[in-house]
Amino acid sequence: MLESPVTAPGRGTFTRGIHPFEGKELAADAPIEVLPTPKQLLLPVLQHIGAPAKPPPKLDKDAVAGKEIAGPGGFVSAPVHASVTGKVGKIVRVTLPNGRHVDAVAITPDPEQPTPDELYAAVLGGDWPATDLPEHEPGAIADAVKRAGIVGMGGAAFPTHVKLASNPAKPVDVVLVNGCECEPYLTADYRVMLEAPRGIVAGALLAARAAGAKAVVVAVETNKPRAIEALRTAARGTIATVKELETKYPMGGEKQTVPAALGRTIPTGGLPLDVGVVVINVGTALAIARAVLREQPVTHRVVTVTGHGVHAPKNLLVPIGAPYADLVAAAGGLRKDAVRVVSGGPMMGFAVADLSVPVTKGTSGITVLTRSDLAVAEQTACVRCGRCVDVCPLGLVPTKLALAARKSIWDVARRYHITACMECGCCAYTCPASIPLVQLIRMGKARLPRG
Amino acid sequence: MSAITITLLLAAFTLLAMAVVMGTILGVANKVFHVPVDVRLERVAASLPGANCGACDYVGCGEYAEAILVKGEAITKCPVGGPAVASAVGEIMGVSVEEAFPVRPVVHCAATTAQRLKQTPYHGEQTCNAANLVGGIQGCVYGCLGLGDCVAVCDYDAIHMIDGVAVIDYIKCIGCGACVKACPRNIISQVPFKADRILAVQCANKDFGKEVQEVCEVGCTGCKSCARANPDLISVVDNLPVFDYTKYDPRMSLQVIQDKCRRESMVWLGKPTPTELALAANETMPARQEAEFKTTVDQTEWRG
Amino acid sequence: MAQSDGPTPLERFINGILPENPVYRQMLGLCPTLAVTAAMKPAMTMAAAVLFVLVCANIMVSLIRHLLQPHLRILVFTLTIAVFVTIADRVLAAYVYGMSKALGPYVPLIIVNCIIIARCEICASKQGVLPAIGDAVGQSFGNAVALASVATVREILGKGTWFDLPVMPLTSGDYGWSLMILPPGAFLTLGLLLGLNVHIQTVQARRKREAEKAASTALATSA
Amino acid sequence: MDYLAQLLLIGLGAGLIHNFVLYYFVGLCPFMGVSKKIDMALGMGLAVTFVIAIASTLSWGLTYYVLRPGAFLSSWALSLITGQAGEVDLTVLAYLVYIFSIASSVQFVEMYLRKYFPPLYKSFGIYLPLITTNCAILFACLEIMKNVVGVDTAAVWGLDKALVLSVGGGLGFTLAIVIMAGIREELELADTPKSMQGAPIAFIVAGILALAFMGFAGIDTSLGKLMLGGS
Amino acid sequence: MAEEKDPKLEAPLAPAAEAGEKVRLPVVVPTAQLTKRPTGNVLGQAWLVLVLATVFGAGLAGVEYALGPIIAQNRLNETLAQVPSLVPGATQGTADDAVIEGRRVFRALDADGKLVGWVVPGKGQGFADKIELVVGLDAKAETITGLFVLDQKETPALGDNITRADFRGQFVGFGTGVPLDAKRAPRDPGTGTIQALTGATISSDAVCTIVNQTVAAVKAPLAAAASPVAVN
Amino acid sequence: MTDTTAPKAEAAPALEVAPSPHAFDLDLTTRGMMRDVLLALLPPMAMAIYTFGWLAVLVVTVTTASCLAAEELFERLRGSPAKLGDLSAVVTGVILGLTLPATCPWWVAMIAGFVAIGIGKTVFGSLGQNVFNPAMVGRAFVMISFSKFLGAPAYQVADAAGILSQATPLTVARDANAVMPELWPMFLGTVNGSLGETSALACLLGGLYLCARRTASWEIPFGVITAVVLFAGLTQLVVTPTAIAAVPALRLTVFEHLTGGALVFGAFYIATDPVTSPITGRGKLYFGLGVGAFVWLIRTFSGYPEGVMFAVLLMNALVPLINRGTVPVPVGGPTPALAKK
Repeated sequence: MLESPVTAPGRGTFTRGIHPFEGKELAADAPIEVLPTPKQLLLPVLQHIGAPAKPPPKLDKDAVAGKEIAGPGGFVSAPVHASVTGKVGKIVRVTLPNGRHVDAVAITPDPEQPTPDELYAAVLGGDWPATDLPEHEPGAIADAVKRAGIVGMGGAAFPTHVKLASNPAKPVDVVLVNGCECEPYLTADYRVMLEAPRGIVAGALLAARAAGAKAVVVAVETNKPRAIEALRTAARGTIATVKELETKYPMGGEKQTVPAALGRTIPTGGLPLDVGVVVINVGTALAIARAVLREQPVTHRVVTVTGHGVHAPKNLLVPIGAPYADLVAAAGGLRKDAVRVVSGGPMMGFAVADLSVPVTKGTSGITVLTRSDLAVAEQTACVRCGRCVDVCPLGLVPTKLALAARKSIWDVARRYHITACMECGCCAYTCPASIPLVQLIRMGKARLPRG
Repeated sequence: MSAITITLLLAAFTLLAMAVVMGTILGVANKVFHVPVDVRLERVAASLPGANCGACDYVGCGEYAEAILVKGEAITKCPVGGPAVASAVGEIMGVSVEEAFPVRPVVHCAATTAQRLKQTPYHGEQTCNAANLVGGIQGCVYGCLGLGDCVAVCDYDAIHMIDGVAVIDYIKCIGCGACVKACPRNIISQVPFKADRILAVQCANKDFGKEVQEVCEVGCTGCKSCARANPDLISVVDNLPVFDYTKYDPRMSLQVIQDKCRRESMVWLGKPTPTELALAANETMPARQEAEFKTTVDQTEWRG
Repeated sequence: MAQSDGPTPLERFINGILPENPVYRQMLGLCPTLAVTAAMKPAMTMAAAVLFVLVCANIMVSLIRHLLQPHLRILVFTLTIAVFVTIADRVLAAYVYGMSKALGPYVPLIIVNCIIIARCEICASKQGVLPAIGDAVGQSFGNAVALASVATVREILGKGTWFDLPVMPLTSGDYGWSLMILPPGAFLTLGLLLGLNVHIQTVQARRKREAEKAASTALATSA
Repeated sequence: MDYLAQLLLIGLGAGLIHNFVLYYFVGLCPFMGVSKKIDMALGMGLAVTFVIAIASTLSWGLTYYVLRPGAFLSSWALSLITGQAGEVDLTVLAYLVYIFSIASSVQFVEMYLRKYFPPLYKSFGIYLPLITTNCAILFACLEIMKNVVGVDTAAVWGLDKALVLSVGGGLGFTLAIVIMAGIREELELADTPKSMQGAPIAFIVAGILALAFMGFAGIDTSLGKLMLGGS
Repeated sequence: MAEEKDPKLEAPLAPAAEAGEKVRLPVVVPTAQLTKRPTGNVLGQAWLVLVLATVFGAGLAGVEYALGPIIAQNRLNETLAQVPSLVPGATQGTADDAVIEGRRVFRALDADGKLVGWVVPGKGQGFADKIELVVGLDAKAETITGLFVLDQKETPALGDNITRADFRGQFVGFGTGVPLDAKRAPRDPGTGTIQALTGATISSDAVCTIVNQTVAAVKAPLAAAASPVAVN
Repeated sequence: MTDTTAPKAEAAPALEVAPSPHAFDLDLTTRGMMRDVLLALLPPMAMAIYTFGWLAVLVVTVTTASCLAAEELFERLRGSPAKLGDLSAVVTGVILGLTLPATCPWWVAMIAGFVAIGIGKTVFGSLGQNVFNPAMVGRAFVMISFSKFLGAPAYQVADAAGILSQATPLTVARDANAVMPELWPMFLGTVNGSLGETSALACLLGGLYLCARRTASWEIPFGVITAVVLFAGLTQLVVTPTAIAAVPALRLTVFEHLTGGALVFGAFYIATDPVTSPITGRGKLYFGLGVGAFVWLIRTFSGYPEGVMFAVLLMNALVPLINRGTVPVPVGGPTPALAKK
């Protein structure tokens, strides 16, 4: 069923944006290692956008790795599976890095666990049949994705089956696999692209079939030549093509990747679906392949533990629910001058105060920053220099939005399109006056009166 | 006739003629261009306090007056004016007021900075609304952040940060509800004050007792002893006692509820007690504040 | 009827000077405050004209207040004021021609000076003749104080003189700050004086509060 | 050509160079009071321009035909009474007549709008009562009077010049108030010191604006020379 | 002390003190109470305005009757007071509206009542605002004998120097045949050059322009009017 | 408000929390931008010293010192700590000094500095809040107050045949009979005028550095110069001798406009002040065009020989309206709620 590959007509870049310090060399060459099984895991019932998963009224006393412990709480929702075999404890409340305060199921792992090699082979290794995939019904693929609890692994954690569900009103013709890991420091996606490229391609092809797309484009930034090479090799003989994009932040944002790779502009307030595109992260693609071909749910993911604040930056294969403290310990522990632990990358990640928080499906990395990474001048007044306008990838005026939000002047905030902001952080990165622009805009969006 | 007589005559006649012409035109126009207006609108608007605080969910008192007349909006929605205004408006509108109590805000957190545990230094915009978007500033995700957004919005100097927690000065408070809207953690709520002093819950943490103890020295653990003392009035929902203020009656034996509480979550709020008054004896009380722009001049519509 | 609960003549008088100063507190009558304050002489002439018009208009309105029809009220006020303004204008032109020329159109513009209409509306149309006179005189004095403050700053900085008498050699002749005599100087002076006024008010209020607080804590500790 | 140039100079003078607000300080109350939002300021400015045009037409007519010495109507009335030709000077009534016609026309416009254009009335009508006591209007009438009464016959203004002056002045007022509103909207976002907020800072802005407008001084002289010839 | 305390506290607490009282009111059926179309005689309601208008009109006419002549005289005096300084030899002046149709000029007379010159008012646009001045001419309107600025609002300390005697003095002696021109050059009656005030070229120029326009408009009629008088 | 701190139980490094992003461009600071401006002001400063000698040093020193003193004083009065370290007062002071003539008395320069900071900046709430360019407010204040000392006559101090005794090119242009100076000296800067403006070359050098560093937006100087070239060029095409006789400034050629006054200095250093110019590129272009148009209009027709100061102040006043008219549309079109309206 080979069809001629659709060329990706995008010009490979987008206007504005920034070139922050990359920091990828810290962990880029560290092969994925398997995290030793933690003493206790906490599985939050809400690891995605949408309704929380619902644990049954009476929890099973024993958890088996890969078995569902909480079912989906609605259409836009995803089930949660036990990531290890062990004893189920009480339901507790945890505060996730993004500030959400949710129920979590505690699991104490049994002493006997699969060896690291077995785990690696089950999740990442082995062969992935990218070129001769078994014929699956589109509906069956989406169903498998749903049952496996797959959500966007890039960080947003939107339930993937919702994207793949065919919608006659908005037909999909391209599946875009997002390999632009544009966040500084993070290398988890990069390692996955190097170590399981065929799995990614297979997952993408399955996703394309589920969504009814005719083409698959894998978009990777030019700073990852080895990943491009690996994916090109894996995609040979399939409808998938690899598109190189300029290295620039925030290339990984949907609103930048889609125009850069395909030349289609996503309308403000819209989704890639509005222009016939489904965007999935490379990790998500691999998870789809795993769910459909190996019928395994999301139990593990690759997390980069990096930054100048840890002794040995690493890429780790981690069971969902493992506490951050274990990951940091596996990376050699915090250094003396570490001051900020960030869940995710430094541009859009959330600072974490308490290392007992668990890894969720959306955790792409833990970046530990030192004082010298953060040395910023004292906040001064805005001098309207306009640098934020020069870098905003969406063409907004961040300073107006932020000041209007600070003073609660909502008509100005609306006039300058506050809701269009995607909080990529370019403006605050650039601001010479060190104004927390993103925080103010986020606050403004939260407080903006409706109507 | 002398020149002066003629000039006088002419001048008088000119003005008279002008007055007649203009008066006729305006008088006729007044009839022809007449637009019927509900006379009650002005009276309703006049009996509202004119603070334009927005507590009634309308932009200003004028809008609310219009809503009462046109949409039949409830007449009891003005917390500033309380029952007096409601009855005045009711009289104009010819409807009765069933029952109205003044509502005042209650802060559902009593933990001072020192009593809140697991705090982390925070860099960023120093307002509650902004800080609330950043996790981990303090262990309790329900409690007061202490950065004073409610203080900033209060036009009546009636709320203050005392030891890092918002405390309402019920003598100055007029119940406009601005603080209720400002609090990003929704720990301030409007409560009907059926007596000068009422009993209220001063905790908002819905977690289990042990988790509360981990993050707060004073927060409610959801032990339910208060609910056992008066099951009719108090129900425990999500590990937190909730008063049903419709059933609240100042004559109930309420002190026992407070005595039962093992933490410090049941508090009497409202008018100061004689002891408290003695402490503040010399402080002059400001007269009830009116909105600044409501000067005598403004009633005239005349500027220039 | 309204006399009993309305403010007394003396209260009206005192109110007008500072607590309800027409310019600084009520922001009324700003046009002349800016236009005629390049020097003290025209400013004081203007203040006198306002005093005359306001007193006469207040008396007149107070006398006929029972005859007023609500919808024609304003018209009557305006007519009354216009008559007295005309008289003031003519008197000035007849006896102080130079000043009359210097004030130019700003004498007739007293008609639309809102201080006067506001006082007719607020006080004279509701109260008897005596309070009305007290009010008129008080408000006029307040107005005069305001005019004098602006004119003093502008004349001293602009010409180095006060009432045309040399008082400040540093700013006389070529060294005068001509801008202060020109329109921008009027705006800037009034803006700064208004700001200063607000500043003084807030400082006073803060001092008062602090003093009370100190007193009450002292009491509390002693008790 | 010369005629048009004269009108242009009158309009330009009233609008920009001798701006009503920034040069003559008239119309300050609405300038300060209704300049917090651009939309409102624009509404106010246009309302003033409209009323000023009506009022100046009326007042010009009354001055020209009734009040000034030798005016057509007053002379005619005089001849009716005394039976012989002569002239009578009624200019003493001018202020009374002007304010009367301004107040009446404003009220008429208000009633008319309320009846036939309710939406317009809602957005526009609230300014009308404020306009009655807007000194800009009376000022325009007085300026016109200055050019009708007591000047050499050749220099007496017709309705055309009167209208150009008043509309030019009205538009100049609109320009000033809209600029002011823009700046004040911008200042909403700024951390102006507490004691300077509101009227004080508005006056400072007006002062600097007046300073900037001084740059136009002399343009009318030069243009006059260019278009009307030197001497 | 205690007595003072209570009222202070009572007032602000009033709303709270009402707490606990239930407010009950009789139920009345609400009816729309619309304003009625006004009726009655339009002018009848405005009787006060009519009366006032009449009284005020007559009153003002009275005021004008009393003060008008004084004001008119003030206006005249403004110019007449300058006549002796503007025209050499003149001791008094009289207004003359007849010489030029629609334009007032002043005759400058010596002690014997003999015409020795003319004083002509002029007006025009200056740098900041209108400039009003009077020009003194000799009897045949051939030479400028004086200049006085009645009213101006030029820039203080710069343009307003046009009122200074040394600037005005420059004009004396210029013939009316050559148009005047303000330049940054020394005064020269031959070419009509007036030395402009430093830094106030426009104001200086405006004065020249006004003088030129005034003189041009009156020269011929005045010369004509002067000749028969001179013969007499 | 200070950060809330609590003792940490573990000996591990004390962590802190903050909103994203957690990465910053460490090279960009407000202070750095001000330093850039000061660097760019070096060429005109050097040229001023070359042309006017110690007089230039005196004037600029006085304005800078008085701006700093005023900043310190007024900030104290406001009760906020003075931030002299951000260098903004120095920038204002140096620019202000360079816009005054060499013959400016020291006390006039001092008053200008105080007015610039006091009325131009502090009353609006200090750095970043002012609507009008502070240096231009200060200059306009003294320019009109003390025109005797600063206007055209001030330039003509009778020194020994130096540049100071010449009239400034634009003043010369006002006299139909006077001969305009040569272009080359005007370009190099060996003519009379305000300190910094005389040398178009030096201003161009510094200005291009500013634009290259992106501390100044190129749109503004581009707009200013385009508008002046356009208006002056068109005038050149249609102007007649009679017109020049009536309005002598009409004879100014494009190059005389560009080199004869403060145009280049104003275009690169004054109009580009970010605080008082529009925020978007399109807005900046309109702003520049407006400044240019006003400069031409005022130079040609008004009573003042030079128009840069008034033009900048006038356009400053229009900035909010320009901003309002140039709200950028986000990539992907306006937000749906707004698009419906």
